[in-house]
Amino acid sequence: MPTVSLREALHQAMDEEMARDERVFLVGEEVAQYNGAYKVSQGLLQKWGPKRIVDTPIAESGFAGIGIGAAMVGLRPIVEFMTWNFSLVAFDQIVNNAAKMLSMSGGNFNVPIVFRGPGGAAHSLAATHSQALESLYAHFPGLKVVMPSNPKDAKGLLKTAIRDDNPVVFIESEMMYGEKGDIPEGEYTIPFGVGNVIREGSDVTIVSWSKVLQHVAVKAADQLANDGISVDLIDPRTIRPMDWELIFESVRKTNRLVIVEEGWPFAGVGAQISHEVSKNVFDYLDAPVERVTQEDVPLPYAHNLEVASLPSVEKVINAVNKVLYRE
Amino acid sequence: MPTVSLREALHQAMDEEMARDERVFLVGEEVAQYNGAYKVSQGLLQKWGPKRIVDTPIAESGFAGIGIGAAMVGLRPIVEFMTWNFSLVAFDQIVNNAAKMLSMSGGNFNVPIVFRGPGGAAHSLAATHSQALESLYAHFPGLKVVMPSNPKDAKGLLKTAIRDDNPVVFIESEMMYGEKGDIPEGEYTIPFGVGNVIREGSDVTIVSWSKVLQHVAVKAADQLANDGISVDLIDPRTIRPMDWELIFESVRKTNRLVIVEEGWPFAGVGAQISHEVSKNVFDYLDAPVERVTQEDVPLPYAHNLEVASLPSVEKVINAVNKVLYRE
Amino acid sequence: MAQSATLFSTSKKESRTLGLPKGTLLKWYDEMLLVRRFEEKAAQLYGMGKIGGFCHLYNGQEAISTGSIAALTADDYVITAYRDHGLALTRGLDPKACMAELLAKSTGITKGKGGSMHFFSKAKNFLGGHAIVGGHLPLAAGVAFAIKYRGEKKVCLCFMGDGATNIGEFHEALNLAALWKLPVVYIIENNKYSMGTSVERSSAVEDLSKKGLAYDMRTVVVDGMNVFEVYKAVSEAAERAKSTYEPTLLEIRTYRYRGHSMSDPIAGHYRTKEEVDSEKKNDPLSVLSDVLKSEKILNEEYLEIADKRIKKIIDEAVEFAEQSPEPPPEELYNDVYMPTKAEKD
Amino acid sequence: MAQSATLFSTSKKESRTLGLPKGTLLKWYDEMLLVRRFEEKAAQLYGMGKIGGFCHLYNGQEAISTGSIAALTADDYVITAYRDHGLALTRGLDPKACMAELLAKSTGITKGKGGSMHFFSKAKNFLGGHAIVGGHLPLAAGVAFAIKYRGEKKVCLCFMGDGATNIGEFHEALNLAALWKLPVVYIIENNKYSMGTSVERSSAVEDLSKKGLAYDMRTVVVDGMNVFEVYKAVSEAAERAKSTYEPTLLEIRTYRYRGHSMSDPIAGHYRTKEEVDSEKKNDPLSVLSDVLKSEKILNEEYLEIADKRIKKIIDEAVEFAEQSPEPPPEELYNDVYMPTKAEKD
Ligand SMILES: Cc1ncc(C[n+]2csc(CCOP(=O)(O)OP(=O)(O)O)c2C)c(N)n1
Ligand SMILES: Cc1ncc(C[n+]2csc(CCOP(=O)(O)OP(=O)(O)O)c2C)c(N)n1
Ligand SMILES: [Mg+2]
Ligand SMILES: [Mg+2]
Repeated sequence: MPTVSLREALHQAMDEEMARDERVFLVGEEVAQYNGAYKVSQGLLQKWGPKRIVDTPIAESGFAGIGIGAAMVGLRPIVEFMTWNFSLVAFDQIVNNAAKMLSMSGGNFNVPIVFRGPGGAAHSLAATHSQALESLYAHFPGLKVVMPSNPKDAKGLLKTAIRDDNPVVFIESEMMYGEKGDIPEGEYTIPFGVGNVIREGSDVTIVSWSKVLQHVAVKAADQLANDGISVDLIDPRTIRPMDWELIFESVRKTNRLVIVEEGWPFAGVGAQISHEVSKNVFDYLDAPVERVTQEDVPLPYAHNLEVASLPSVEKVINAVNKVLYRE
Repeated sequence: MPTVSLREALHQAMDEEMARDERVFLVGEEVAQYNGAYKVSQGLLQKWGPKRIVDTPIAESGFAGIGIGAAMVGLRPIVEFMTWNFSLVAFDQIVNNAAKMLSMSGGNFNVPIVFRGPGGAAHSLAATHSQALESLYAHFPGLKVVMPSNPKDAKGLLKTAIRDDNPVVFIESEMMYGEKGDIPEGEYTIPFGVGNVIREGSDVTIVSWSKVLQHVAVKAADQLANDGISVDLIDPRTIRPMDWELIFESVRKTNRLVIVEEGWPFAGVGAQISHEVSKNVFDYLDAPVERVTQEDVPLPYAHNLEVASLPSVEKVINAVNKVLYRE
Repeated sequence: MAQSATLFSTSKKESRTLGLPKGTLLKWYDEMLLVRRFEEKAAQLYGMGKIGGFCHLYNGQEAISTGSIAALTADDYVITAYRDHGLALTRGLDPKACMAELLAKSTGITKGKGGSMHFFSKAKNFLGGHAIVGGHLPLAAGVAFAIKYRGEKKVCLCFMGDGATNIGEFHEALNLAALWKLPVVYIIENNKYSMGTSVERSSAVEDLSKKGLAYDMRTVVVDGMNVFEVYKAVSEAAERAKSTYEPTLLEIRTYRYRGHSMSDPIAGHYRTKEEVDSEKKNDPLSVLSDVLKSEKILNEEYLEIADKRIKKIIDEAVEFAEQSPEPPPEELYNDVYMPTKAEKD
Repeated sequence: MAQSATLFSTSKKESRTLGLPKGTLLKWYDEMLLVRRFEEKAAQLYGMGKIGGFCHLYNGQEAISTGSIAALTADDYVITAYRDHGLALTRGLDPKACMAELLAKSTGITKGKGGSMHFFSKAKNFLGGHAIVGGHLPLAAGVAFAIKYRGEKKVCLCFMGDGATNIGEFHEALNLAALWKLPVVYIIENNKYSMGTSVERSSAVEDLSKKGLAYDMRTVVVDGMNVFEVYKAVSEAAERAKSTYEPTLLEIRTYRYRGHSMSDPIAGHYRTKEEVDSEKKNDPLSVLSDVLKSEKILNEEYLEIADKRIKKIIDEAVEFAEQSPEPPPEELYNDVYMPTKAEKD
């Protein structure tokens, strides 16, 4: 099995799909001549040319809308947001034009498009440039939301996203682009709505995704293991559709749930998971569901405050202790 | 006690605050010469003149941003969105510039501004024009979210919003503008974060707000009363800050909770309420929390489908029967 | 700085009817009359409570739909805002399906999903019907992007109101269309008002054609009450888009006879009855019929027959709509996601 | 169509130094040098890992901050994008507090909350430091709206990059400013690139001043390497705003010496080293010092002394920053909401 970085995995997915389907193209700021702000599209301009690797001015509504229009008439655009923070100026295009087109047109026009780029906090980028926005997009029927946590999933899920006939919000992590992992030889895809068990365990279920899964939840699970606590660690991989059965199954086994997410607490994805679990496996829960989220504040620049605001191993262990009623 | 419509109550609040504080002005599409798309600002241009009642072109980002800039240097703008659906093209201004300014500027600049207008579905306006967006805005720290359900609260809360030194998202309901209610004589305000018990009861708690509270939850509570089931019906009035203690107190008494909201289910406000209740009064819950929301689809034009998609008395009664384990 | 159309004056024998065949000219009249009557009927049914939601009528602007669509082939694309009945009918969407849509029936053009503001037809390359002002402008550039991507000889016509020229997406879409040379024609249907706000109260430049200067985009001002002028200008712009992939901005000056939507009175708030009446003196149907009369292409008798013929089409459309069933409850859950291979494996 | 500044050539004795007092001219040089050295130090500290996040340096654009701020009074307002160090320092924000901000200390200009991209000072009417491209353009119109609302004689200067002229908010803000006659001066700092994208690859008009035509807004093209030219143009525009409440658009042509941000190499991807070197021949500090030398206002010796004086300020700023404590943990929860009377009763 080849070992590649998350960046390379995403690059391979786009490159392979562009080879497979000439309707696929990439458009966004600095994706072509600059080889991508974070180098995910490195070399694609050279290989596929300016027709299919397209640099744009700073006009997110404009180029997101261009992608949607092109998708309505049969192309398969990949729209890169330099970061998802900048999708907020194109919000209407995504949640109205992309999400509702199939429904409003009574099935006349579907929008096979992928919006992708890094989400969440990097290092000291401050409030407007550090947002984890998955709960906003997952709120809208018509959109699918994908958040891979490793190179293998990233490649398989991005290929699936590009082939999907619906708009897909694909959220990566700048801080994981360089992180390596094994991927299968050759062609593969990973279906949406199928979660992954990262660690098998019996004492407590932890649900987490993307960066905080790898940087926080996995580390916490390992520390807890040394402490004799076995964690059933679940990566849903796609937020919408969500693999509810996998989560319910785990909670039926462990009777305890901690959700770890990077976003803000109020009406976050974790709130939905907490509700669904309480509702569907109520009788199995031996303790209230605990959530570890970003503090309910705009993220400051100062590193020490940033660290204090984001989910941490310590916060996760405290939450686990809570649901286990340990001191 | 005078009886006025919701429209008149909102009008009085703006008119009184404009008389009280000359820094207050109203800006938006058709608010002046046209007297408001829904006539909430009827007569204000005549009374206050074009300096303080300002018509704008169709440029939501532009005039929302103008409000924010004016607020930074000491004015107190009321920005009317013809409907909240159109705020989506100004989303970045609201969730970044308004919500984060105080924090990003290290306390240098606060943004005393009110964004207001009708939210949710009216009659057959179809997918892009029928959205209940409170969960999106409530997700962002730095914003306050207010959703009155009657003329008295609307007037008192809007006056509080205008006096608040922070950005306030004030969501009204087009379908309630004509609905009448008693309001106190003369000057009064209603603080944020203080909910209201609409019906006292002991069997089940229902939390709901704005239009669906009056059009659905109240009716359901009355029908259930005839059926011998007493509902403790709570109107939080403000979504952020939320009067958690009032809700917890009620659930400690009834041990059962149904949340009725107009928005979509995934990561909605109800998910947050469900989570907080499960977490904070877990041992008091005798049944899983039930939510009644809009169906998880873009709202269609056809009236019969629209009705089928939105919360209904029947859906609420079914949910109550569920938490009471009745057939 | 706005140049005027020249294609015909130069390349074709110039005549008041542009040397077009009689059949075409009569068809134009019928089309415009169909739109006029369809809207009148819609207003009536709305008044009877049979149509819900917002309903924005096209009366007064019929020369634009007919003159523009006449310049296209079936392969070209059309996209517009919520005031879409006229363009949809003229593009060939079935009046029955359109009327059924207004009545929210399952036989409607979008099965009752979109309503008046969201007419769509894949078969006719009619890409909507869009209700967020300016939101469809980038989509049009995207359609043109796809045309160029495939190397096709097609054009996308994108219609918008005067008010839409003040929103950010106008700027982003036109800059991108000009920068990338995309085969799109942006058509401003300048009917003098965005809802109750006149152009001079909403745009820093009252001459909207000046907005083309910020993109070095060829811009033409057109008399929207004269179907021949519209046809000439759109034909040239479409031809140019197909042969050079260059976009054009057309400011077509017209007038809205009805209120902004059904809830808005025809006059009072922001314009006088006198203004409306004087504008109506320049009615696009009369302008056309007068030319055709003086050219002996039609006569009073023809007009009466046409009226009957169109009335029959409308009556049949209403009957079809009235008798169609409303969408079945399960329809609510269709068309939210398109089932895809990707999900099935 | 871009007119050139005339206020001074007409109303004042024209001289290469505009008849400005020696003290002012020397202060200008010191200001520009302070910015240059501050940025060089910031680059160094960034390289040492003492500064985090994004850091966009102002090297090469110093004539714009000095020439513009010199045209203002303390009551006027300044707002800009994330490339804000130069304007902040020139506006009088304490170098110590600015350096401490970069080092994320509690003594920073925003207590470590905003960092490099978000300098703010209420005392100096410095309204940021904004990191979403174009997002602050409407804010500037709002500040100008407030000035006019109160009938004050003030102006708001709003700085943006060339890339920001392609986003929708540019269109909305300039249309509103021109339509409502707001006392704002929109200043494009055209440094030829938005990140790695040249103006000709991002704007349909390479002459950015053409964008003013869409708003009938007075527009002037200015040499951004010559502080006198900048001062003249901004003074005229500010004067005009204060006396007539009319907005102006200035396209000030300049050049960015460093990469877009610290992670972007100075040359390679999108511009050659040769290009950068030849642009540097026209360095704004040299342009100023050469004039002052030939006018015998300063000499080599002065330059050496000034260098030392500025170096000392920078060193003290760094020392202050290094020795300041990081923000206390509880600071995380401050400044999220402003406690208000409304909530307390
Ligand atoms: C972004 C947005 N803001 C506001 C509205 C409400 N609205 C619908 S139509 C309209 C006026 C549009 O006028 P114009 O563009 O001239 O088109 P016309 O109605 O004259 O055809 C407004 C303000 C909207 N639909 N979208
Ligand atoms: C809406 C938005 N899109 C993208 C970005 C990422 N970004 C930051 S700066 C920049 C380039 C801006 O160039 P320009 O406006 O010319 O200013 P300069 O950096 O040259 O001073 C980009 C694309 C952003 N901050 N905001
Ligand atoms: Mg109009
Ligand atoms: Mg630049």
